[in-house]
Formats: sequence, structure tokens, C-alpha cells
Amino acid sequence: MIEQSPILEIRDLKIALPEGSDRPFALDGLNLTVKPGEIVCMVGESGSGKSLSAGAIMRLLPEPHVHVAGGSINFLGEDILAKTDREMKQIRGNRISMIFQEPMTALNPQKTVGWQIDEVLKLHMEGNRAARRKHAIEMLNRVHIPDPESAYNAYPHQISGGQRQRVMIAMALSLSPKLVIADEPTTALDVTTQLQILKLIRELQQEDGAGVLFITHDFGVVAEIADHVIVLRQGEVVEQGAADQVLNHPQHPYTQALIASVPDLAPPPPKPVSTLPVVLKGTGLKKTFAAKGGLLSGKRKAVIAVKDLSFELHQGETLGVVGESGSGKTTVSRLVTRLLEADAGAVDVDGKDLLACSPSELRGMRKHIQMVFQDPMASLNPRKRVVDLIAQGPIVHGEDPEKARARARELLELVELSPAAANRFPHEFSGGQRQRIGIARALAMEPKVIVADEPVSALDVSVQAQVLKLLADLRDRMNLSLLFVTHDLRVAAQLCDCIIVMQKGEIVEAGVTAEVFADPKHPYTRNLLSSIPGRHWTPPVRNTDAA
Amino acid sequence: MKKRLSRLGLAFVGAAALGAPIATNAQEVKTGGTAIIHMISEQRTLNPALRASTGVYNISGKIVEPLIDKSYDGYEPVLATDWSSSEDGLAITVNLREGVKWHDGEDFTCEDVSFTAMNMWKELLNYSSALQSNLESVDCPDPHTAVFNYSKPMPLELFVAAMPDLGHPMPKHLYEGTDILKNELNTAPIGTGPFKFVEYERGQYVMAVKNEDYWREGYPYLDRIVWRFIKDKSAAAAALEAGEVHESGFIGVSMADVERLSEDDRFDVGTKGYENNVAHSTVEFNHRNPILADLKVRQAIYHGLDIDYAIDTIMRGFAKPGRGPVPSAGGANYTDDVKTYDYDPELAKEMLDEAGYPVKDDGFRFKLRHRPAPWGEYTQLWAEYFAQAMKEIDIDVEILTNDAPGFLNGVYRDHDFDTANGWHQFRSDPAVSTMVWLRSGQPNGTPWTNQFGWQSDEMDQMIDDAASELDPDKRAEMYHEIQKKAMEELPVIFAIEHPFISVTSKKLKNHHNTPRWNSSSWYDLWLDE
Amino acid sequence: MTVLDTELRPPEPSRGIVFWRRYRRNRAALLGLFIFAVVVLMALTAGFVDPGDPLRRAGDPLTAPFVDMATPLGTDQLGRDILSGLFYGARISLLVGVVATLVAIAIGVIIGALAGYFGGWVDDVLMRVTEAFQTIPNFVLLLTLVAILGSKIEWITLAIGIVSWTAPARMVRAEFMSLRNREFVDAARNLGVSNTSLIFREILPNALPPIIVYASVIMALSILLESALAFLGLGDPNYASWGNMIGQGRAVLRTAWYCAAIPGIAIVLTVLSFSLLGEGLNDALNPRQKQ
Amino acid sequence: MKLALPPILIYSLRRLAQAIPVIILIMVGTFLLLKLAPGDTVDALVGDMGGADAQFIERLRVEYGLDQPVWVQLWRYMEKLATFDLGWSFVYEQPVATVLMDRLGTTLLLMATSLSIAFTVGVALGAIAARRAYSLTDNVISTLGLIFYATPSFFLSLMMMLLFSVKLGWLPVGGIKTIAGFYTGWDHVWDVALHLIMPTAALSLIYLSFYLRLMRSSVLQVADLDFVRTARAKGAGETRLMFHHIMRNALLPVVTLFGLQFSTVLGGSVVVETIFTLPGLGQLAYQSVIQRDMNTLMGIIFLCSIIVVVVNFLTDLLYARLDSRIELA
Repeated sequence: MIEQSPILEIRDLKIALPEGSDRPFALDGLNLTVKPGEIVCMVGESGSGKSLSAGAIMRLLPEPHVHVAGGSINFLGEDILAKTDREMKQIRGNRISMIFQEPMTALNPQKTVGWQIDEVLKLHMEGNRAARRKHAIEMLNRVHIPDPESAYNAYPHQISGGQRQRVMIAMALSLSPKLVIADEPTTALDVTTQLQILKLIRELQQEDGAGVLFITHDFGVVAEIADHVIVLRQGEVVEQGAADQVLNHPQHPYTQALIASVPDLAPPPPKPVSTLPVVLKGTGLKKTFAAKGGLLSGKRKAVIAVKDLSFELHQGETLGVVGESGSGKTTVSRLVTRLLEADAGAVDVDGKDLLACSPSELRGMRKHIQMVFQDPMASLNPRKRVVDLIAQGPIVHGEDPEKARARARELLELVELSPAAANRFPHEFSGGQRQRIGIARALAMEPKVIVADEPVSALDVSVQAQVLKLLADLRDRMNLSLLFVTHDLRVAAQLCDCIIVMQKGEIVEAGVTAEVFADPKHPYTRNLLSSIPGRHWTPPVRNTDAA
Repeated sequence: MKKRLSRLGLAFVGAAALGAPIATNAQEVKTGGTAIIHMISEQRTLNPALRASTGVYNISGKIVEPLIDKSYDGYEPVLATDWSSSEDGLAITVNLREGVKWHDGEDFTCEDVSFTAMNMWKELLNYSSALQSNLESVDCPDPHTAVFNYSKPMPLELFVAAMPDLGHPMPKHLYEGTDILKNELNTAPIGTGPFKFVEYERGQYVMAVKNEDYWREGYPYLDRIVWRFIKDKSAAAAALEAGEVHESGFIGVSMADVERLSEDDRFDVGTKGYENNVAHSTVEFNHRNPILADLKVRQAIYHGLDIDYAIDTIMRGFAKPGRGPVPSAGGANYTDDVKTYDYDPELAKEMLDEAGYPVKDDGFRFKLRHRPAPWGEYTQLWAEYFAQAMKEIDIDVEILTNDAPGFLNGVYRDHDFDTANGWHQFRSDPAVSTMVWLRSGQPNGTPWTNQFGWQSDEMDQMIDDAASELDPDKRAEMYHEIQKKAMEELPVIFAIEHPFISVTSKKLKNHHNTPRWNSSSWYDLWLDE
Repeated sequence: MTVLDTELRPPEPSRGIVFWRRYRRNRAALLGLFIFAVVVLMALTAGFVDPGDPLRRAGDPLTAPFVDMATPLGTDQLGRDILSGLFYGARISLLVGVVATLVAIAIGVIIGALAGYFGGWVDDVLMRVTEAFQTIPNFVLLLTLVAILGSKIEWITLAIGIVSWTAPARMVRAEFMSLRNREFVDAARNLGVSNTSLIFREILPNALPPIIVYASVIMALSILLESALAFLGLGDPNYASWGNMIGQGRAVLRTAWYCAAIPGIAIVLTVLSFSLLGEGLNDALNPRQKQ
Repeated sequence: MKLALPPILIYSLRRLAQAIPVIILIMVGTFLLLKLAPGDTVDALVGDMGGADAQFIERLRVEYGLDQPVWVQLWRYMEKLATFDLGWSFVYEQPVATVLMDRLGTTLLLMATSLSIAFTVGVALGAIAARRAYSLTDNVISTLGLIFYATPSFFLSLMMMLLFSVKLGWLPVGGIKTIAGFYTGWDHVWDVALHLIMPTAALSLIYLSFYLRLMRSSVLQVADLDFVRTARAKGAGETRLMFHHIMRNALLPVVTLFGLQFSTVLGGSVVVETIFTLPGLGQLAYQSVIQRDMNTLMGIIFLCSIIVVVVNFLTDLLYARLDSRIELA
């Protein structure tokens, strides 16, 4: 390959944060080069400063609070930082374009898809309406949108999430920019869609020969798409190099640790089929939601969330419920805890049907089945101290408050938090710590079953690993029975003895995890498994434990 | 204080000089123009034979004429030319003016008078239905003679005195056979007056234009009169100053503005023209309360009120102390030879102590629940002054503010009050107005009557005798006695006598030249523009 | 991995301190707080400044300000001291503002919480009632209530509260609707917590911040409503209130402007302070909207 | 949708079905409430007349049906209302419908001008303030907004009247037109406009400040949203951002407020109409309360409910028009 002149060259970039932040620079000394036809992945956990670098290149930092404090950004040999606002407007969308994470919010909800693509063209292209329309539809075609004509006239909410991201890509690439900055473009998407979008980006980029700066936190995605990798931590580059080099031979301990945190796709060896008693049994569960109709249509359409679901969970076992968004897996977690009323079916906890309980019986039964929630921000009442949060359940069930609090402090230690945490409020903790508090709260009730609804999906990968490890440890030590709901097959592979794969409210496949992974029967399961980003990449052998 | 008090006298003199038609002869009369008159309240009905109220006369008096009006020289024939009574007082004969036409061109005849008297005055007109309760029939021996037949003697003086307000004939041919109360003419009257009704925009204005066929030759001078309803007194003052309104009567602007505008040489400010419309600001007692049933307490309260101060601050000097149920404007029926109660808080305190109401631990002797009439600024201020003054003599007063129905109901039906204040208008003759304050046996729920639980057989007898006495001199003597007794026994304190005040642009000429000017026909009013 | 996730961050300062730090960033809000403090101080010290009855005759009627030092801000038509009225009026205005707001918030919280928490037919019924209240012009309803109850200050305050609850009810309902499905509520429910506890212990404290901010609006509007009533002559004459002072002062507006203007300015400043206070509270309680 | 009716019609019918119980609730509630008040319309009428004798008062009560038990009166009223007969006003001696129609025009004119001025100016100033957030312009606009908000409308009215009518003589003191002016055509329009300037200002300023403040925070909030960042990344300028991306989204909460406030404005117009002697519904409502003119007040409330229902319906449609996420079909 002929050595081409770089499209983007960043030298020693420093971005200053406002006074009073936890560190003076969001980015401190970033060096980076993007060549034509190359995909450069910038990887880092939240707070690493990776998104701000994109802002700096586009000159869209929230100035003056956050501003470039030093270094240079050269785009096609010209100094971006020296451009006037007017000149920047010409560059944005035209020669440098951006794809954002959340396609729902990144598109204006009030304008049609066509209008929004047309806006870029109108801003940067000569030519009349008809020509622009033609071009836009051509672009929609290129991103493989099924019916470009009708998509052109559709509003963003009328098309699916994956299509929205395709629209974003069409918009970004419509003027064949030299540089495309993709900021976590697939994070909000389901795994199967994610793969398609990644392929699309790769495909288009190769056609146009544009350089891509791809920002992500997911090593799987990196493995899928990157030519070159830069690892950021707290605004500093810890390592960069060719993708193969970084992924398979990480040098820096941080990179090593990060990669080590990526759950292995290899499931645990199958346990012998449990002979222990069934602690949780769902039979014929059914739930239909009345979706709100439009403003003018009075009738509400019914959406079936779960139809005829049955399963069994043995003591000491971990049962994974896996599926994409809309598969009904979260509804399952709410049905078995009776946080949602099922339309039909039974949930036997310890031999008693939870769904048939009267309200007062139910309150008593609740201590047997506890839950760990998805969102560590939302699942702890922000107005309560940690000790009260953990002790609340036992107190409600008649435990002496003093004893309950003492026990709460012990539980904090069990989830590896300092007892000093007891008197703090939830907002003083990190996400992972909050999730630990959530686990302690569930444990305080000494339940028979714990239902965990996506407990690690909101966490950074390294924290995720630690929380998973804690869960696994506790499960083994305390012989817990877990119903584990997740969208992440890697996580499921690591933790679950058995899994249920759900699609559109139905179980398409169920079985021992290792067997399902090794030999998926259902096409959907196969599709899911083959969409896992970086499935061909096996993280290097863990030479360090996750610590 | 003394200086201010003298204003009342001056105002009368000044206005009298200005008001006399002869005095303005120096200036040549101009014809044409539109006079714009401020109205503070809106009566909504414009039929003076259905509703006796100055608010109605103020407008419809120009459109509908009474049989008899009042002038400074006495009673003035309008639609009647002369009147007489039979010896026994059972028949009153009224001769009617000939050649008078209704605004729709029909002739005015005795049939109209007879119809109106029997169907409206006797049946439907407030105040009049009591007055005419003994009216048996009105005969029409010829088209221009009406004979009123009574079952009990009717003093001619009383009949005549009532006529300016309660004697408006309405056209029979337009009312006969209709539901009188719902007849559209009640809000679009047809009369015989110098102005013809044009339109009534509710909440905004009423307009009337010159009647070209008016029976007084050469009148009226004005082309048009417009009455504008402006509820807000400050806005009304502003309208006067901006020249958008020529006259505001019945204290249509705040007292402070009255005082201010009286120093403005664009305006005539005075009480002239209201001699027939004098009112009393009162303090009313609920005699069912044993404390207030004690005459000494009532007298002490009177001694505790600094009437001169109140006149000075609240009425800005445009008033004088009251001397009982008949005001000084009441002519021969008035006397000032009555017991009076000077402001003397120390004496008041002594009297209260004597009456057995010493100051208690909370600093007060007793507490009064006081209901003020919601008739605007000065009844409100008078109530607050009352509370202020009572506290000086260690009586606690709690003021209970309500709107009009709430007030009337609270005082006159439920009797749920200790003291109340308001004002009541004197209607030229005590028999048809203030006597109801003293006469017992008034049906419950009748406003502005004796609902105070005060009863005196002697007083009742005196009132009844005076009402049916045919000899004017004797009658006057009887009313003097009633006044004296009322001032001694104080069933009600007639604290302040105040005529109404008008603010008039000097562009208006011949204004306030009769004792009930705002209600009169204004045929000779003209505008110097 | 160099940092263990289980390590605690240094403890944060107490809520009060954080609140104050956020609050004081807004300089206008500080001004609001200052004016508010002055008004409160006036209300508290009224008895020291003028130990007598503020409605008594204190001097010649309509003395201009700064003429007689016994009545430094002048007197009204009945010779009442305006300064003393201003101080005692602060009491009434604050009382009306605070109590009416409490009434409105209390009704609003109960209705909104029940509607938002239970949803379904409870919500439907309660929202129809709310709509009915919202449809009747609130000032007309207020006039009607005052006509019924009479112009006692207690009744006026209650009536103002009764006509002001719909907006907080809707806010509480919206907050409850969004909070009732939050995970922490599910978590508490899953612990076996009763509905009453869920409503009042779990959800309500979290629904309060926007309501507290809105309380400043109700407080301001209550004072304006009271003064409008007084302006129409429906105030309680047994107390010195700013509204009454304006209501009566406007009769002498052209000759003795100070009778209406001084309490008028007091109202403007007080309402202004509530409004600024509300903005400061908003900054401090809902820090998402940052500067 | 199985029925062949156009969706908008179905939606209207559904809204109507929702509105009817609310309106019935309002009417019954108001009726009973007003019956709690001491005194009745006869008291008020007699008070207005300056008194009347006992038979007269008794006769009026029978005539007006006030001698009947409350439930009978209510039933009679609701029966009539069901046929859209609003009854007779004993105070105005006219059918209530006539009384209301006389006033409706003025009130609608006043409310429409006030609200549209408050809305447009408030929205414009709010948007400007938000775009120049924390600058001098913003501070001036925000301070003005606060002062508008804090000044009681009657105080403002009196001050304006003093300045513009009495001192400067520019504007008429009150009323809706020059009474003996007999203007026609454009002269009439101009005349009415002159009369409406001060009342409109007095009524609109507080709402203007509401809209201003709401719009300002709404714009600030929307400007932080992702799609604005997207548009910026497309190279759109600030003006374009404002008009094409921020404005429409930021208007949504303001439109909601607009719908909610309509009846509040009617209440607020009581004072303004009283001061400026505008013959509108607000003043009529106040008078009806203190006159205990049941039928008229009930008529106003009824009319007002209908207006509110219609306005809310229209704001919903407008909202749907503004927010493409809400499906019209």
C-alpha cells in the first residue's frame, strides 16, 4: 500500500476542564493519526475523555467551560484550531461528519428523515431540490434501507432503531466526507443490528476511502472493526498500535486488565443436572400490554410481551434469560416477582403460587424472592442512607431495627464495601458500588431466589467483571438460586448454568448453556451467537486475575 | 376641621348661584352636542314604573316623565297640570297635560295613567306598592283627567311628594296584554320625555337622542345624551379629567378625587341638586343583644364617635352631623331641637362602666361583630372608623365583610350581627322612607327596615298617626316629636347626614337646577362646546 | 486494573452544604433570599416597631411621608401609620402566602399522588375533578368562595389554597407517574413495603423538589390574589394587609400616592423575592439544568 | 379504525365524551356552591333598587322560583341546560344567552389579543434570552419578565391610566369604543384598538412573563439535546438551529401551558375589565357572583367550560401538528 498522507493528525492535544472538576485536563497529550481508508478505534471506559476528542475535532466543545488548552489538530494539512467559525461550518457535515450513539435522540423528532438528510445537502451542495432528493434517496439506498422513498418521508419515530442509525450514516456519508467520526454508534443497538451496522460502516468507508475515527468502550466491537487501536484512560493514552497487536498482545497493564475483563465466550463446564428441589417455577405466564394509541385513534393496540412462558429453577442454579430488546425478558423478571400482574399463569416460589396470594400474603412472600435491578442510579432511593436501604426489608418484615442495621453493616462487608459506606447516600457511590449495595439489599432478606435484571449492563467493563465475580462468589458460597436476565451473551456464557433464549415473548430455545452455545438449534439463537462482536477473537489468556 | 366643615355651606351657595337659570342668561344658549354622563352602577332595567331607584331615574328620567316633578319652588307640573283631593282624602283628581305624544306617536291619555297605576305602581313597583296598597281604582272621566280612588284617606301632600319618583306613567298600548316584567320596553323605554331611547349596550352605555316633538316648545337643547357605566371610581375620575365624561353624580368618584377636583377650575363640584336625595350614614344596633339593648351602651357608643372627624376625613367635609330620622333637607318636617351626643370618649367610658361593662383582662369591655354595607369607599371607611373609635373606648370590633346579598341577608334576615352600618336614602317624605327604620312589625328579610329587634308601641303609634294626618302643620309637628324620641332612645344612630355630590364639567350649563336634578328630565341642559 | 471498584470516594459534604453551594451560585437568588429575609424580619419585628394596634389612629389623616417622624412613611385616610401597616402587613402577606401554599400543596399532593400512583379509574376520576377545577376561572371561583365564606382572613387564605391546588396536583401526578415505575420503587415494593409507605416514604420525598420550587410560584400568586381581592373591596378589614392598603389607597392615589404605592412596592418586591427564591431553589434542587 | 368516520371526527367525539362528565360536574358543583352563599339574587336586586317592601320581595322570590328546594331548582336548571337553554337573567331581564353573547365578543377580543401578544412576545423574548443566556441582554429581558410577573395587574392598570390617559392624553380611559364617535370601517377598528391597548397590556404582561420564562428554559433545555448537536455537526448556523431545530421542540411545553391558562386569563380579566370598564365576561362573572345571578353565572361557567374544552382540543391539535411523534391518523 502506498503511504498516503494522513487525513487527521492530532498532536499533543490537551482539553481543559472547568475549575473544580476532578482533574484539570479531560485529555492530556493525545497523539493520533487517521489515514485514508483506515478505521481508528479509540477505546476507553466512561470518563476517559474519548468523546471530548471528537468534540475538539469538530470544534464543538461546550466552550468556554471546556476548551482546547494546547496541541494541534491538522485536517488534510490544515490547522482546524485556526479556522474561523464560518470556515468550520463549511467543514462540518461536508468534509468531516459524525455519527452519534443514540439514533433516536440524535435525529430531530419533528422533521422527516428526508428533510434531515436534505439539510446537509442544502447546506453544502449546489443543486436544486430534485437533485438533492435524488441524492438523498440514493444514499438511503446505499445504507440498505428497504423502501427509501417512503423512508424519506417518514419521521424518525416511525422507523426502527437500526434504520435510524442507517439514516444517521446516510446523512454522515452523503457528501463523501474525508473523515467520519463515529461516537459509540452501535452501543444503543441490539447485538444483531449492531453487527449489521458495523458491517455497513466498514463497507461504505471502503467504497469512499474515508478515514474513520471510531469511539467505543467495547473490545468486541474493536475486534470486529478496528485497523488501529488507541486505549485511553483518564485522558491519557496508555497504549496504541495496530489492532492485532493491541488486542492480542496488550503491553500496558491497564489494557491487559481491560481485555481480561471481557467475559469469555466459553461457557462454564456444564454442571450435572440438578437433583436439588425446584425453588422457582413459572407455568404458562402471559402478559399483554395495552399500548397507547395515537392521538386520534382511541383504541389501544395490544402488545404481547410474554406468551405462555414456563421454566424451572433449581436450588443453587443460575438460569439465564437472554434476548434482544422487545423479547420480553425484562417483563419476565417483573412477572415472577409480581411487580407486574400477569394475565395468566402461576409462579411457584417454595411451593406456593405467588400470583394467587392476597396482598397481605404477598407482602409476606416477597422476602423469598428478591431482585437486583438494572440501573444502579435508579434502583436506590436517593433520599435514604445506605444502611436504611439495606435494613428496610427486614424491618418491614418485623425485624428489630437495630439488629437489622447491624446486619446491614455486615452485609456491606460481604459485598466488599467498607462499613463507612453505611451512613452515606447513594449518590456518593460509583455505579458498581451501588450495584453492590443493591445486592446487599437483596441478600438482607435471605431470599430463596434472586432475580437479577441486567445487573451489569450499565457498568463499565472492568467494573462489570468485578460485580459478576462477586455475584458468582456469593452464589457459590451461599448456594443462591439466580434468575439472571441479560442481553449480553458473553455475560450469560460466563455465569449461567442454563439459559432460555427469548424472542418476541416466546422461548425459542432452552437448555444447558454450554450445549446451547456449542450447538444452537434455533435459527434465531444461531443468528444471535453469530452476531456477537469479536466472536472470532479470543481474548489472550488471562495472565492476571481480575484485580 | 372647622375649615373643611364650612365647605358644605359654600358648596350649596356656590351651586345655587350657578344653578339658577336666570343667572346663566348672561351667556347665550347653544344647542346641539352630546352630554356624556358617568354612571357608577347599572340598573339594567330602565322602566321607572317597575323599579324605583335613582339609578333608573338617572337615565329614564330623560325619556319617561313623571306626572309631577320637584323644583326649588315646590312641585312642578309635568304630565299633570294640577291636582286636588276630596275632603275625605279618599279621591285624588289629577288633570293631565294635553297634546303630549309618546315617542311612537300615540297620544298620552288617562288610560295610560290608569293602566300604569293599577298594574305597575300598585303591583310591581318597589316602595310604591306599599304606598298605593289602598288604591282601589283610577277612573278616567275624560282622556285628560285621572281620579285615584283610595279605600283609606291618602294625604295629598304624601301623594304629591311621592309622584316625582313613583309616578311615571308608561304607554298602555305597548304593555297591555304582555308579560309586563319581561316586556322588552323595560330596557328600551318609550316615554314622553325630551329624549328618545336609542340603544343600550350592556356594561357600556345607554344613548338617547333629542325628541323633536317634545311638548315643551324649543326644548331640549342637547342633541344627545350618553350614560357611560364606569364601575371603577378612579377610572371615572380619570375619564372626567380626560374630558370623556361631563358629569358624575351620586359620588361617582372617590371622596379624595371629589376634593381634588373641587380645586380644579374645570369642574363644578357640589351637593346641589340632591336636596331630594339626602342620605344618612348609620350605625345600626341589634337590640337582641342584651348589651346593646341597654340604652346607656348605645348612648356611650354615640359619645365615642367623633362625628366631626369622620365627616372631615371620610366625607371630606361634604356632610353634616345627623339629627335623627329626618334630614335637614326634609323641609318643615325637620327639626334640630333634639338631644345630641358630643364626642367625649371619657364620658363614653364612664357610661359603659356604669352600665356594668368594665374593661376585662383582655383589655376590652365586650366584642361587637360589625357588618358594614358593601356600598363602596365611604361605608367601608366609616366601618373602619367605627372599629377604630370603639377600640378607643375599649370595645373590640370585628368587621365582617360580605357582598351585598350577604350583608342584607346577615343583617335584615338572619339578624346575625351586633352592629351594622350603611346608608339609607331619604325620599322627600319621612312616611315613605326613614320611618321604616323605627316602625316595628316589618316583615323579616325586608332590607333597610327595622330589623333591629327594637319595638316601641309609642313610636309605632306616632308613626301611624303622622302617616295619615292630612294637615301639613300638624304632620310636621308629629315628625318633630318622632325625631326627638328617636334621638333619645337611639334605636339607630343617624350619624351623618350627607347629600350626594356631583362633579360636573363647566361646559355643562343649567345643571343641578332642581332638587332631584339627576333624576329630572334635563330639557333645559345645554353644552358650551 | 489499578483502581478497585470497591474503594469509596471521599465523603461528600452534607446535603445542606451542597444545597447552599448550588443556591448561592445564582446571584439573583441571593438577592431574593435577602428580600425574603427582610420581609420575614419585618413580620417578626412588627410588634417591636409598633407595639400598638396598626389600625389605630396614629396621626393626622393623609400625612405625607417624612413629614412627621411619629409616622415616618405617612398616614392613610383614617390616620393609620403606613410604616406600621407595612410591618404588620408583612405578617398577613406571609401568612396568606405560606398557609395558602400549604393548603394548595397538601390538596395537590394527595390528589396528584393518588391519581399518579394508582392510575386507572382513580386517576380518571381525580383528573376529571382536577379538570373541572381548572376549567372554572380560578379568580371567579375565588370570588364565589369569598362570597360564600365571607372576607375573614382565614377563609380568604383557605379559598386561595382551594383555587390553587390544580397545578401542583398535576405536577405531583406527573412526578408520581414517572417515579412509580422507577426501580427503587419496585425495589421497595419487592421488599414488601405497603402502598401508603411507598407513596409517602419512597415516592413523595423524590417528587418534592419540583413541587417545592413551584411552591414559590403559588406563594407569589397567593399574595397577588389576596391583593386583587382586597382591591375589589373583599379583603379582611380587621387586619392591616398590603392588599387592603392598596385597595383603600387607590381612592386617594391621585392626591396621596404613597398610600397605595408603598404597599404596592412591598408586594412587587415580595413577589419578586419569591420568584427569585424559586429560581435559586430550582438551581439547587434540580441541578440538571446547570448554568 | 373500523368506522368510516374521519379520524379527526372520531377524536373530536371522544374528546366530547370525556368533556361531558367534566362539564356536568362543573355545572352541578357551581350551582350547589353558589347556593351555599348567603342571600340570593332577590336580595341583590332589592339592594340595587335601594330597597323594596316585603310583598314585593316575596313576589319576586316566587316569580324566580327561589322558593323551591335547592334540588328542585337544580333539576329544573339542568333539565333546561340539557336543551341548551341557559335560562333567564333576573338581573339583566334578558335571556342569559343574549347577555352572554353581548359580552363574548369583547372578552374573546381581549383574551385573544392579550394571549397572542403574551405568547408571541413572550416566546420571542424567551428565545432571545436563551440564545444569549447569561449575557446583559438576557439579564435585562429576565429582569423585565420578573417585574411583569411581580406587579399586580390592577396596580399596573392604574399607573398606566394615570400616565397615558390623564397625564399624556394619548389613550382613552376605558370602554371598548368612543361612545358618541360613530366610527365605521377602519376608523372603528383603530378606535377599538386604541381602547384595547392598556387593558391588553395589563392583562398580558403576567402571562408574557410566564411564556418568557418557560420558553427561555425550554430553549436552553432543547439546545442541549442530541439532535441539535447533530445539526451543528452538519454545519448548520445558529439562526438555522434556532428556527428549524430548537424552536419547534421548545414550543411544545409552551403550547401546553397556553391551553391550561385560558380559563385563568378569564379570571384575570375580572380586575382589568372592571378598571377599564370593558363589558366582558370577567366583569359579568364578578357581578353575577355578587348579585347571586345564578343563571348568568352558570351560563358563564358553561360557556367558559366549552371554550376551555375547545381551546384544549385546538391546542392538542396544534400540539400534534408541532410534534410529529403524535400520530394524527
